[in-house]
Amino acid sequence: MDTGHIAWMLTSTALVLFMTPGLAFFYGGLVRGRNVVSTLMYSFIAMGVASIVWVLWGFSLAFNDASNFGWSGGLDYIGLAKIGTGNGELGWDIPDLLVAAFQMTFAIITPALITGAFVERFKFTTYLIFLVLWVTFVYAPICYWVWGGGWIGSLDGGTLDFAGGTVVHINAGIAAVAAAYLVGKRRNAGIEPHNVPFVVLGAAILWIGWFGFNAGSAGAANGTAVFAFVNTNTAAAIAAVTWALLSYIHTGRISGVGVATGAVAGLVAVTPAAGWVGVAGALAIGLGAGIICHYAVHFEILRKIGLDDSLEVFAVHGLGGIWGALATGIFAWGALTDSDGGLVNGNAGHFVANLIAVVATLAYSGIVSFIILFVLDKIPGLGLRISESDEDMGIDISSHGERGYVADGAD
Amino acid sequence: MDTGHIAWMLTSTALVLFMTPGLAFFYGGLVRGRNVVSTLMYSFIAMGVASIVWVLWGFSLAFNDASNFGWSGGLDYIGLAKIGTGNGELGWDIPDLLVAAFQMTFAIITPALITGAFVERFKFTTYLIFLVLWVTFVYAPICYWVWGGGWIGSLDGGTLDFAGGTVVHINAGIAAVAAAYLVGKRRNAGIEPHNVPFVVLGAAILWIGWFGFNAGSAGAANGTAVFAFVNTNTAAAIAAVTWALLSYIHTGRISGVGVATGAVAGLVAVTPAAGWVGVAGALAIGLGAGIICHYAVHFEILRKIGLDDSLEVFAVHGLGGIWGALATGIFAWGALTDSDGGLVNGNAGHFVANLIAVVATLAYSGIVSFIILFVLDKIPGLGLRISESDEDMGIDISSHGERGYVADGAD
Amino acid sequence: MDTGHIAWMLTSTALVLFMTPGLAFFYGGLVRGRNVVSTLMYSFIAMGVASIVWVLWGFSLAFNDASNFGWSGGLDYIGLAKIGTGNGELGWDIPDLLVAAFQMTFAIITPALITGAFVERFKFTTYLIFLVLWVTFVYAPICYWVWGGGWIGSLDGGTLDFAGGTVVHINAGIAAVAAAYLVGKRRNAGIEPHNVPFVVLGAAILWIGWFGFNAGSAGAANGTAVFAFVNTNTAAAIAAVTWALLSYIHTGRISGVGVATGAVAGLVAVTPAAGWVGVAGALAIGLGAGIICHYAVHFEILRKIGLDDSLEVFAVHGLGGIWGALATGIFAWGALTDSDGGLVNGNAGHFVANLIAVVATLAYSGIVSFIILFVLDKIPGLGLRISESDEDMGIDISSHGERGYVADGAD
Amino acid sequence: MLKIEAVVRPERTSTVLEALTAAGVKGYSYWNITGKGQQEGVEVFTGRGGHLSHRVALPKTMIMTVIPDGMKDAVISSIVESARTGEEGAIGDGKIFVSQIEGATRVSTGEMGESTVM
Amino acid sequence: MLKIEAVVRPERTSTVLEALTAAGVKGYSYWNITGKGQQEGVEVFTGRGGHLSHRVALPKTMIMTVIPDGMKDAVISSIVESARTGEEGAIGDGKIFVSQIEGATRVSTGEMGESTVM
Amino acid sequence: MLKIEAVVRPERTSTVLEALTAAGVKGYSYWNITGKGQQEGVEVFTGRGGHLSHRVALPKTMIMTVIPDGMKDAVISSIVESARTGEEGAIGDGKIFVSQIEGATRVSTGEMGESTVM
Ligand SMILES: Nc1ncnc2c1ncn2[C@@H]1O[C@H](COP(=O)(O)OP(=O)(O)O)[C@@H](O)[C@H]1O
Ligand SMILES: Nc1ncnc2c1ncn2[C@@H]1O[C@H](COP(=O)(O)OP(=O)(O)O)[C@@H](O)[C@H]1O
Ligand SMILES: Nc1ncnc2c1ncn2[C@@H]1O[C@H](COP(=O)(O)OP(=O)(O)O)[C@@H](O)[C@H]1O
Repeated sequence: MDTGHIAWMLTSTALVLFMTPGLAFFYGGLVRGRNVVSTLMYSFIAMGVASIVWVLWGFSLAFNDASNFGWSGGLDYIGLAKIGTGNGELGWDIPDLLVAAFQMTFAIITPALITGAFVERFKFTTYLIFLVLWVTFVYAPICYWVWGGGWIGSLDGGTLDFAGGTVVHINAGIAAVAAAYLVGKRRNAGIEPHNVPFVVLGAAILWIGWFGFNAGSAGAANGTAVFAFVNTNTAAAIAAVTWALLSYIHTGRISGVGVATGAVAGLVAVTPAAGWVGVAGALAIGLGAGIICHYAVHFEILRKIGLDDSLEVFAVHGLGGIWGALATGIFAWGALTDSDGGLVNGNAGHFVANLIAVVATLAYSGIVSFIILFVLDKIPGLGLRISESDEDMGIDISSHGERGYVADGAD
Repeated sequence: MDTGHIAWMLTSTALVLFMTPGLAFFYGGLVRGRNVVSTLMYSFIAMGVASIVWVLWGFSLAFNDASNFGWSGGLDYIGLAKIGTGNGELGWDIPDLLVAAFQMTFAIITPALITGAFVERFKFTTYLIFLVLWVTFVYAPICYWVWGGGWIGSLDGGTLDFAGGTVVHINAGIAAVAAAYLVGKRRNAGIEPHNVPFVVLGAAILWIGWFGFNAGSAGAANGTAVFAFVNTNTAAAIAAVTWALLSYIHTGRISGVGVATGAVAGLVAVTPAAGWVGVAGALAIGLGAGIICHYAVHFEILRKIGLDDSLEVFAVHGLGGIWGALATGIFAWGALTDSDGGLVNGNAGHFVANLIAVVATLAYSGIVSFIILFVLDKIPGLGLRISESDEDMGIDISSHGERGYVADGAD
Repeated sequence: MDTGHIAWMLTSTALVLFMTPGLAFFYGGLVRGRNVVSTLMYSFIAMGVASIVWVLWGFSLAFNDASNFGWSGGLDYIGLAKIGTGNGELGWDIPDLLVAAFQMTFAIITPALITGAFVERFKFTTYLIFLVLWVTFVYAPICYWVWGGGWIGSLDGGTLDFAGGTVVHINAGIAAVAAAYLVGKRRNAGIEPHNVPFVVLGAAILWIGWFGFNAGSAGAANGTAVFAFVNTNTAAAIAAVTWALLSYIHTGRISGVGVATGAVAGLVAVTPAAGWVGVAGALAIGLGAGIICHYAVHFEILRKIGLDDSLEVFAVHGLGGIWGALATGIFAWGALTDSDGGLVNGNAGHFVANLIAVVATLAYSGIVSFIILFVLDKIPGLGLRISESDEDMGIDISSHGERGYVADGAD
Repeated sequence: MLKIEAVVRPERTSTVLEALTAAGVKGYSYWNITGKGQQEGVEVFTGRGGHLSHRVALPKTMIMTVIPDGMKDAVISSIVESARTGEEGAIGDGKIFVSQIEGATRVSTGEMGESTVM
Repeated sequence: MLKIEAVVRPERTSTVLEALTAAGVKGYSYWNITGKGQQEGVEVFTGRGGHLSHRVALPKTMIMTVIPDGMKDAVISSIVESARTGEEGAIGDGKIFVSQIEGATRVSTGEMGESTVM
Repeated sequence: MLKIEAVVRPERTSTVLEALTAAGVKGYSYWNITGKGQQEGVEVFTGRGGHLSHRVALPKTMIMTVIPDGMKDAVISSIVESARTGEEGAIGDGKIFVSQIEGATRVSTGEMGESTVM
C-alpha cells in the first residue's frame, strides 16, 4: 500500500476526531455558564459511545456489502474482526482498518451535532442510549445508502456527496428538529453566549479538522485531496466574511459568534462538493451558505414555529447541508467528477440525484430519529428531559455534580 | 527513505509534542484558580528544558548503543551531531534525526506527568533543576533499557512495550509517589477543579495527540500504525464510558472530569499494547483501565496512606500503566507480535518479561527519583517547597508574578 | 507526484493555518477582558479575508513568474484557475495548488501578527479593508521578491529565508510600528493580561503549528524537513528557558507570559534559518532571540519613544526576525545550504544578502504600510480608530455587540 | 431611603428583576455571591472525578436596590413572590435584608436625595 | 463612620480609585456588578450571532469605602468628579449611596473604631 | 439585627466561614472583591512578561452575615481569630464593619424579623 496515502489518512482521521471536541467548545461557549460541562460532555462522550458502537457493529452495518435487505450493510465486519488485516478490500487504497477508523470519526461527530438542539435540558443517561440507537438505526443505514454500496450512492445521474453533506449534516440537522420538538423549549433561554472565546476556539478547531474531513475523504494524498483542501478553506473564508458583512449591514456591529457560525456554514455547505468543484464553485457555495444560514438564524425560522433548536443546528447544518448538496449538483466540475459536470454545464443528473438524496435523508432521519426519541421519552426511568428544578439549577450541578468554573474564595 | 513514513513521523512528532500543553490544561483545570499559571508552566517549561537536555545528551544516553556499562547508552550522539544526516542507522526506516525528535517528545511529557503530584506548592526554580536531573538519571536510562538496546528490551520471552507503558507511565507514576511523599501535603487542598472546560480541552488534546504517541511508535505509516491507532481510540472510548457508568452507579451523576480521566486511563493502559493486540484486546484493556483507575481514585488509595498525590498521577498513570503492561502480556496477538501471543494463547513469555519490566521500572524510578528530590530538598537555596505564606497566597502570584484571570474593573 | 510529500504538505498547511487561531488566543489572553472578542476576531477574520484575496489575486501577484515590472508577480494565476491541475510547474515537488494553499497560510498570519500593535482600539471595518490592501500591496510583493522569483531571492551571495524571517516577521514587525504610530496610544492601557491560560494555549498552538511553517517550508517530507523540525523546536526551547532565567534574575519570579513570549521569539528567529543550520546553530539563534527580545520588552523600547505597540509586535517579531535573518547568515551550514556556509565559515555572502533583504523589507513594508494606513485614516467614514467612548466601554460591546464572558446571574 | 439586599437563587434573578421593575423600582445592582443559610449545600465531584465531596455553600445572586421608604412593602412582597419556588417556597429561596440609606447622589448631575432613586 | 457605596462605569474604576486616594481615603474595596438605572441597557448578539437582543442591565463597578464622618463631602465630590464622563455627565455615570457604619475592627491588631479607617 | 461585613484574605475564607458556623452563625454570603488598605499591593508582570508593574489593590473576600444583636462580640472575635495570620497578625489581614439592619424576610416562608437569622 502507498505509505503517503496511509500517512495522510492517519492524519486525517486524527484531524476529524479533533473536530468533536472542537464542536464541544463551539457549543459549550454558546450556552450559559451553568450548563457548560453538560454541553461539552454531550460531544465528548460521543467519542466514547459512538466509537464502541462503530467498532462492534456500526461499521459493519454501514460498509459491509453483504447487504441487509438493502436497509443496511451486512454483519460480516462485526467487531472489525475480518477486516483487521485487509488491504483495499473496501476499494480504498489504504488498509481496510484505516477506512473503518476514518469513517468512525464521522459517526462520532454526527450525533454530537444534534445535541445543539437540546442543550441545557436533555437527560444525560437517556442520551447515552440515544447515541447507541441513533448511530445504529439512523447513521449506519444512511451511511450505507450513500457510501457503503446502497441505493442513494447508486442513483442514476450520479449522487455526489464527497464528504458527508447528506450523511452528516442534513442527517444531523433534521434529527435536531425532531429532538427540539420532542424535548420542548428551555424554561429560560438566556440571552448571551457565556464564553465567546470558546466559540472561537471551537470554530478554529472545526475549521482545521475539516481539512481531514474533506481532504481526507479523497482517501489518498493526491490532487483530489488538494482540491478538497483548497475548496474547504475557500468556502469557509467567504462564508465567514459574508456573515460579517451581513451582520454589519443589519446591526452596525460584527458578531464574533456570527463570523464563527458563518465559517461553519461555509464548511458545511462545501462538504458534499469539496473534491468535485473548482475554486469558483467553492466561492459560490460559500457565499450562498453565508447568506442562507445568516438569514435563517437572523429570522429565527424555527423559533417562529415554536421550536427551540437552541443552537440553531437546523439553520446551519440542515439548511447549509441542503444548499451544499444542491449546489454540488449545480457547480460540479466535469474534469473532477469525470462526468458532464453540474447544472451550470447543462447536466441535471447530479442535481436530481442529490435532490433525491436530500429528500430521502430528511425523510428517513426525520422519522426514525423522531421514533427513537419518542420511545425513549416514554420508557419509564428514562425520558428525554431533566426535572424543572434541575434545569433551573443548571444541568452541570444536577446531572454531572460539577460546576464549569469555580472562582470561589473558599476553594 | 520512504517519504510516507517520514510524513507520518513528522506529524506524529508534532502530535505528541502537542500532548504536553494538553496535559498542562488537563492539570491546570484541576487545580484552584490561583495556581493555574504555575500548573500550566510545569508542563510548558518541560518543552523547553527537556528538549535541550535531550538534544545535548539525553538522546545519546537513551539511544546510543555504545553502552555505558549497561546503565545507559553511550555518548556518541551528544549534541545530535553524528546522527544529523544519518538514515536508518538506528534501525528505524526514517532519518535518525527524526527518531531523536520523536523520542524527544516522550522525554518531555514524562516528567510533566509527574507534576500532577506536587502542584500548588513545588518551587519552580528547583523544578527546573529537577527536570534536568530526572531526564538524565531516570528517564534516559529506563528508555535505554527498554528501547535503546538495554536489558529490559532484551528479556527472554520478549518484553512488549509498544509506546511507553513502562518508560513513560509507570515511570512517571512511581516518581509521582516519591514526589508526593517528599514535598508533603498541600496546606489547603480545595474541593472542586476550578475550570472543567480546561480539563476537557486537555483530555481532548491528549486523546488526539496520543495517536502520534501510539500509532507513531510504529515508526512508519503501515498496518501496525493503523492497528495502534484503532486500539488507542477503542481503549480510550471504552474506558471513558466505563468511568461514566461507574460514576453513575456510585453517585447518580456522571462527572465530566471523571469521563476525561477515564479516557486518559484507557489511553495509558493501551500504550504498551497498542500495536500488539487486536480490537478485542483493546476493549478488554480499556475496560480494565476504566475499572481499576476509577476505584483507585474513588477510594483515594494514596490519600489513605497519607500521601497527597494531588492530581492522582499514581492512580491513573501508575496503576493504569501497570495494568496495561501486564494486560499486554495477557492479550498480545501472535499475528502482530510475531510470537506465540499472550497468556490468552497460553504463552507466558511476554507476561513474565513485562512483569519484570514493571518491577524494574518501579524500583529504579522510585528509588532514583526519591534520591534526586531528597538531595534537591537539602541543598541550601533550593528545597522542594515554597513558603507557607506563598502557598496561601497562591503560587501564581508568588512564583510567577501573575494571576491566571483578571476580571477586575480597574484593569 | 510523491504521495509522502503531498501528505506532509497537506498536514503542514493545516498546521500553519492553525497558527492563526493560536495567535488569536495568544493576543486575546494579553488584552483586557472587555476587548478579548475583538482581539480574537482580528486574527480569525484574517482567515476569511486574506484567504479570499490570496485565491483571487494574491497568489498570482506573489508567485506568478510573469513578472509585473519586477514589483510583483504576474496575473496569470488569478483565481488559481490555471494552476488548478498543475503539477510541479512552480518547481515544488507537489501539486501547484498545494503550493498555493500552503503559501496562503503565510499570507493569513502575517497581517494578523500586526494587529498586536493596535488591539483594543482599531476600527474593525477599516481593518477589513486594511487586510485586503496590505496583503495586496505589501505582503504579495515582498513574498514575490524573496520567494516568487524576484530580486531579493536572487541576490548574489544567496539570500537565505527558509520560512519567512523577512517575508513574515520583519514585514509584520515594521508594519506594526507604522500602525502603532498612526493609531496612537490606548487611552488606558491596563496592567495585567486578562487570561494567562489563553496566552499559554496560543503559544502552544503556535509552537506546534510552527512545525508546519518551518518543516513544511522544505516542501517535502525529507531530511531538510527533519532538520527544520528539530531546529525549530530547539530554538523555541532554549529561548523559552533563556527568558525564564532572565525573568528570574531581574525579578525573582518567572513570568508564564514571558516564557511563552520567549518561545515565540525563538520560533521567530529560527524561521529564516530552519533548514539551513545545524542543531548548534539553532541553539545559538534561540539563545540570542531569548536575550534580545527579553531586553527589548524589558526596557519597553518602543514605549520609550512614545509608541504604544501594545503587544510588542516589533520587539518580538521585528527584532526577533532581524536577529534571525542575520543569524542565518552567520550560522548557515554549508552541508545544508549547498554553499560555503555562513560567517562562521568565513563566507559573508549569505550575511550580506540577508542584510540587504532585511533593510529592503523594513523600508518597503514600513513605508507602504504607513501609506495604506495613513490613507485609510483620512477616508471619510473609515478612519483607524474607534471613538473614545467606544474604547472606554470596550471594543467588544461597541464593535462586536458581544462580551467575551458572561457570568451574570440573570442569564 | 432604604437599601434592600435580597439574596436569591441565580436562576430566579431575571424574574425578580422584572418583578422589581414592575413594582416601580428604577434602579438596581446585582452580583454573584456564594452563600449558606438553612440549605445544606450540594455534593460535588472533587479531584479527578472519582468521588463526591460536600460543598457547604451554593451560588446565589445578591440583588441590591435603594428605594424610597414608601416602597418598602411593595418591593419586599414583589421579591418574595417572584423569588419563591414551588407553591410553598423551599429552603434556599433566599433572604431579604432592609437597612437605612442616609444619602444618595447621581453622578451625572450631582443631584442628591430621594429623587435620585425614584 | 460612613459607608460610601459608589456604582461607577467599569472603565472609570482606576480614575475613581486614584481620586479617592488623593482625597485621603485609606482603604476601599470594589467588585464587578451588573446594574440598571436610567440607562437603558445595550444591544447584544444572542444565539449564533444572527440578530440582536436587548440586555437591560450593564456591567458596572461597585466601589465601597468606609470613611470617617468628616470626609463625607470631600469623598463624594471626588467620586462625582472622577466618575463623570463628558462635561455634563451622562446617563449611566453612576450613583453614590451613603449609610451609617457603627463599628470597625482591624483584624491584624484587633483595634476598633474610626482610627481603623483613617 | 446587625450586618457584619468582613474583608479577609481569600485563602482564609474557609477558615473564617467554619469559625462563623462554630460561633453559631446560621447564614452568610461571600464574594470576591479587590481591595486596598494599609497593604501596599503587589508586583505583577505586565504586557508580554518582560517587566513588573505595581498593582495597588489585591484580591480579597468579602464575607457578609446578618446576625442578632447579641452575637456581635462573639462573631467579631471569631472572625478576628480565624482571619489573622501569624501570631501578631499582619497588614492585609482584613477589616470588619458593623452596621444596623432594620428588617429581614425569609423568602420561602415570608417570615420576618430576627428569627430569620437565628
Ligand atoms: N444571616 C444571613 N446573613 C447573610 N446572608 C444570609 C443569611 N442567611 C441567608 N443568607 C443568604 O441567603 C441565601 C439563602 O438562604 P437559605 O437559608 O438557603 O434560604 P432559607 O433560609 O430561605 O431557606 C444563603 O445562601 C445566603 O447567601
Ligand atoms: N436605586 C438604585 N439602587 C441600586 N443601584 C442603583 C440604583 N440606581 C442606580 N443604580 C446603579 O447605578 C448604575 C448607574 O445608574 P444609571 O441610572 O445608569 O445612572 P444615572 O441614573 O446616573 O444616569 C446602575 O447601573 C445601577 O448599578
Ligand atoms: N476603609 C475601608 N473601606 C472599605 N474597605 C476597606 C477599608 N479598609 C480596608 N478595606 C478592605 O480590607 C482589606 C484589608 O485591608 P488592609 O489595610 O490591607 O488590612 P489592614 O488595614 O488590616 O492591614 C483591603 O484590601 C480592603 O479590601
